[in-house]
Amino acid sequence: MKKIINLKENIVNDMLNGYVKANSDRVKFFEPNKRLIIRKNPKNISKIPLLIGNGSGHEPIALGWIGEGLLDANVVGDIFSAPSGDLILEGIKLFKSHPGIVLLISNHAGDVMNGEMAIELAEDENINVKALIMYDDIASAPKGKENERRGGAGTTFIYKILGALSENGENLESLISMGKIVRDNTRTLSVAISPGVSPISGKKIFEIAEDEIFIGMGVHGESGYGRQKIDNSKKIVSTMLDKIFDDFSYSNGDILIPFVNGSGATTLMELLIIYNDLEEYLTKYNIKIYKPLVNEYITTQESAGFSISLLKSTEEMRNLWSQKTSAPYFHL
Amino acid sequence: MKKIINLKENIVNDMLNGYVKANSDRVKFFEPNKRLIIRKNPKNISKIPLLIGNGSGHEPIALGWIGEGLLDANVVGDIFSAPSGDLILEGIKLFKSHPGIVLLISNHAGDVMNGEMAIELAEDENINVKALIMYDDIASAPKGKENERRGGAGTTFIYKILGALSENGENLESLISMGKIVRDNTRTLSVAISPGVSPISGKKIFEIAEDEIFIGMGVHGESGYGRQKIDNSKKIVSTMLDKIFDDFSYSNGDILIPFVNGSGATTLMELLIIYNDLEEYLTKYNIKIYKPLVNEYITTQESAGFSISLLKSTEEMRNLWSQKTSAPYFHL
Amino acid sequence: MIEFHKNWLHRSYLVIKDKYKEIDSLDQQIGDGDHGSTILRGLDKVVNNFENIDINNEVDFMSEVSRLMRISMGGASGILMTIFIKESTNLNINNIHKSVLNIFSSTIEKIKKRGKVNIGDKSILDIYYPLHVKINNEDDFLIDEIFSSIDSSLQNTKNMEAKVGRAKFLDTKGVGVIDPGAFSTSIILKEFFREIFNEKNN
Amino acid sequence: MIEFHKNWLHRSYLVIKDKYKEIDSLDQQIGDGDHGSTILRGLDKVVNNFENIDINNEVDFMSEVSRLMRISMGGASGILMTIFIKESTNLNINNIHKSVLNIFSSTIEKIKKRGKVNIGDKSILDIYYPLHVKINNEDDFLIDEIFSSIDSSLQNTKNMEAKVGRAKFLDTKGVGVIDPGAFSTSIILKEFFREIFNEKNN
Ligand SMILES: Nc1ncnc2c1ncn2[C@@H]1O[C@H](COP(=O)(O)OP(=O)(O)O)[C@@H](O)[C@H]1O
Ligand SMILES: Nc1ncnc2c1ncn2[C@@H]1O[C@H](COP(=O)(O)OP(=O)(O)O)[C@@H](O)[C@H]1O
Ligand SMILES: [Mg+2]
Ligand SMILES: [Mg+2]
Ligand SMILES: [Mg+2]
Ligand SMILES: [Mg+2]
Repeated sequence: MKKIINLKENIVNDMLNGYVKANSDRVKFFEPNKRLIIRKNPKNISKIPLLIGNGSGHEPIALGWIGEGLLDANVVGDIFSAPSGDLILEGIKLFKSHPGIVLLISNHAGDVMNGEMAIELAEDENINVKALIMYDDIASAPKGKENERRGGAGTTFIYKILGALSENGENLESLISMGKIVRDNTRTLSVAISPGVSPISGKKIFEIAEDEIFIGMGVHGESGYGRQKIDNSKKIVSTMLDKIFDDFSYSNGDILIPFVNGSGATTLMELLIIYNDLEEYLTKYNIKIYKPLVNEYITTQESAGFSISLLKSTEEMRNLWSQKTSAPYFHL
Repeated sequence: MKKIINLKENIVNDMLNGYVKANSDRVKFFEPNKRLIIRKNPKNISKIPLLIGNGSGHEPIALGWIGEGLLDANVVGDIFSAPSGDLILEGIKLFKSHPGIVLLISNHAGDVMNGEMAIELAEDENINVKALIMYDDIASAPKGKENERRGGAGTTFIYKILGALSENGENLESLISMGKIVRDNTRTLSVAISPGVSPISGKKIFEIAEDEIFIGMGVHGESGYGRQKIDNSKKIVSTMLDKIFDDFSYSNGDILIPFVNGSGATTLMELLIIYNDLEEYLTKYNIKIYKPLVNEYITTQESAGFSISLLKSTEEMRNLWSQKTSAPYFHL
Repeated sequence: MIEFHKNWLHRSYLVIKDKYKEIDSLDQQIGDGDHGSTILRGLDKVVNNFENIDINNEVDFMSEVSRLMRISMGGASGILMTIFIKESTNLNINNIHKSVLNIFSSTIEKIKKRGKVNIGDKSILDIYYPLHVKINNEDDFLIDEIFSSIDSSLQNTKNMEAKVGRAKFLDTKGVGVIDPGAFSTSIILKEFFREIFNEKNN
Repeated sequence: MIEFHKNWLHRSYLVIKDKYKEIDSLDQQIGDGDHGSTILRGLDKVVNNFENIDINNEVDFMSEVSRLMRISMGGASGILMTIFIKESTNLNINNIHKSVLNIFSSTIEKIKKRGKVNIGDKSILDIYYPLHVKINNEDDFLIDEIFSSIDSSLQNTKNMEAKVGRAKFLDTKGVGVIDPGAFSTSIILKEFFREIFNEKNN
């Protein structure tokens, strides 16, 4: 396996140490728990903190998003596996003097089980924490069963918008309700091109032929719409957008925030070409665009592939989207 | 070739269109020249603009660095090839009413030839432009022949520091002289792990065995110190730093700015592990660290590999380094 | 009874240590290739730290043991596989049959709820459930019968289509491969019963 | 004389179009695999745009032609290979021998200076220079001799070690492979002389 690491058992710890050292002006460990990373300058006690637990191996999400105007804490699990509810509980307890807490949960089985466990334990301790389950990946469940869909790159809109809103002093109920509105207006579809290597098994994360791509594959190789021959960017983008447009009805004059996320090895050159085709498609439908995001944010090691996420936005969402954040790895 | 593009001949144009669309709040084409990208809000006429011409295929550099406090213009060449001096001249002429102009040139044959040609033509038109040749890669020429070295990732320090300094209103001579000081205090060494694919030839950019890495390889596959068996991060980092420490003498209490650059497919997880080992090494020598940069900035398509750059900094450099910029793809 | 649990987990640890690569390779075929390492990491964390767990009460001791295992394992398997570990403190050596039935029924109930999983979904439940049925149907139990029930349940997972876990996302739904979680569960349960028989015979 | 240049470049374009893949494949062995496409792109840009270049003065016309070629080619080869194109306007059909010598000597001088390159460095210079020497040594020139001189110079680049261009960074220094820039230059020069002989014979 061609990865530059030290002991396999220490991958996550070594990475977190590097992250906290490299960004020591903005983040720190909640000592002695080296799997719980928090803001260096904590949020005002009157405001609602936002936290999430997630498996690692998908950097920069979510540790890179800790900062003013974004996340308050990240509980980091091992490679591709959710941190245990016990650890998430530690994160929650850290904020128990705040008037409320939002626990974000991306809709993947392990994350949900552990998140729910943490919430139950916190409720036993009378902590006012609410979970928001995030989902957006249209390939993972059909229209009508939105709440069975996986959390994909479009969850980014929730993180960022709630992060800004909570920084602005909004209360727990408003945050959860805004989170649900953002979720309901987000759609994501992804494409896998070639597999990265699991740092644990040393094997390819999925298999895909030299002349094929896989539309709708999840970040851990979960299946979606299926394989097809590779094609040019314009065709792939329009196939994907056709599917998204089948799933959600957009109208003339809607203002969308597009997010083109690279999954690891796909070059920025390609992501920009894809973005060019995406904007052309949207423009054809008279759809307006607000501050798109084009880069690698939710990766699966060195997998090649990308996803397109669209948020149908309100003015409030747009303002929150572009509100400043100090997170080390989130940049509009 | 598994890249998501449209016509091969249009790769660069499509990418630039995507880039300018995605960042239309901050950058634009200098119409009708679609290879010359400039700031949307141009620099004050009293200040010294900074520009560079470079081959594409290495994104986000340099187009991603156009913005307040960084570059004023980027002349974009085809994949891996410098733009012609004629185009660079167009970029220079754009700023002829300013009291002076800095043309940054990374020390690679094509860039130097075309940059020098542009400078000669501009001088013929009595434009006050000065070139600053940038080099830092210790593997490409021995100590004593520093000016024969290639421009590597450490040139980033020059871009950023001069970008901030010129925004602060400094004159041409001071910019050039600061640029030289930064250059003289920068050292870079890189490692290639596995090759990306040229979008032109569809072939691997270089060859390297499954159990080997290549220390000192240049961004286009240029040879350096040579191949060796792959090892763990700690050992590779210390081998690299030993070589850098042989080349430059650092002292107790020096404050360095480290930059760990990923060349495309190397994960942020790995870059952070590498950074952790790097900081440990420096700390052993009682060296202090200021705001490191850890991410992918100078890539060669989906090549795996990374470089370590160190700038021995003064207080002024540190302030300039952390001064804010609006560039879409530069983020401390 | 703390000794009972220590012995049981220690034996389980030794067997898993011997077989974790085999389990990883099952998970490589239908998951992300880490289940053997994950369960080994969980057991290692507790077994080699027993002396540092300064708790004398059996229930609290095992609650801490399962917490530590859960934390070091993480994921779905961490939370689901430690349910039995914690429930096991309900073992009453004077009323083995009844207490084991209780342990199994509450374990199964909790796994179903937390894991949103059913019988036949190709998971650890497909070891617990048939064994529970078997024990329920008999007045006493013989170790050989328990073991052969576990073995056949494990083999049965091979042809199930996964409806939970990563295998559910495969085109094949994991058919043809033994469920890795079921494999490690089978080991832990065998060692559990072995320890019960040891206790009885002492 | 604009017609002379148009004919010459058009013929060169046709030959390169026929051979650019062969040239790319040389560059794939010792460079980044694009030289054939690059020179084709440059020639295509001008040859298929002659009608749009609204300049009647020969020198200005060719200066624009070389500017367009340089822009569309970019890199080291764009700047170096258009030097001859521009110098070629010094051709005097009434004094071919002397004017060709002048064109070659100033081309060579400019390439050396801009390219920081010497004879034997495995580059386009290794076509221009031997040909210049040959022409200089003779009073008149025969097309067959010119062509065979070019061909043998091209073959000679095969065993040179590259000291410029990407091949210089290879472990092999490109030894064993014909220099791609020299190959395309050989084509352009042959067509240049072919056109001269055509002119003379008209
Ligand atoms: N929802 C579930 N219910 C019951 N068992 C499950 C569930 N999800 C996963 N498992 C069990 O977990 C095993 C995989 O464990 P492991 O590889 O450690 O976790 P991960 O899938 O996170 O890598 C599966 O073989 C299965 O037995
Ligand atoms: N410094 C130089 N002097 C003379 N010729 C050069 C020099 N550098 C490159 N060349 C020529 O350019 C050719 C390669 O051209 P091309 O592939 O178009 O450029 P690039 O190397 O930028 O891809 C080489 O084969 C060589 O003949
Ligand atoms: Mg796992
Ligand atoms: Mg090239
Ligand atoms: Mg697994
Ligand atoms: Mg080339």
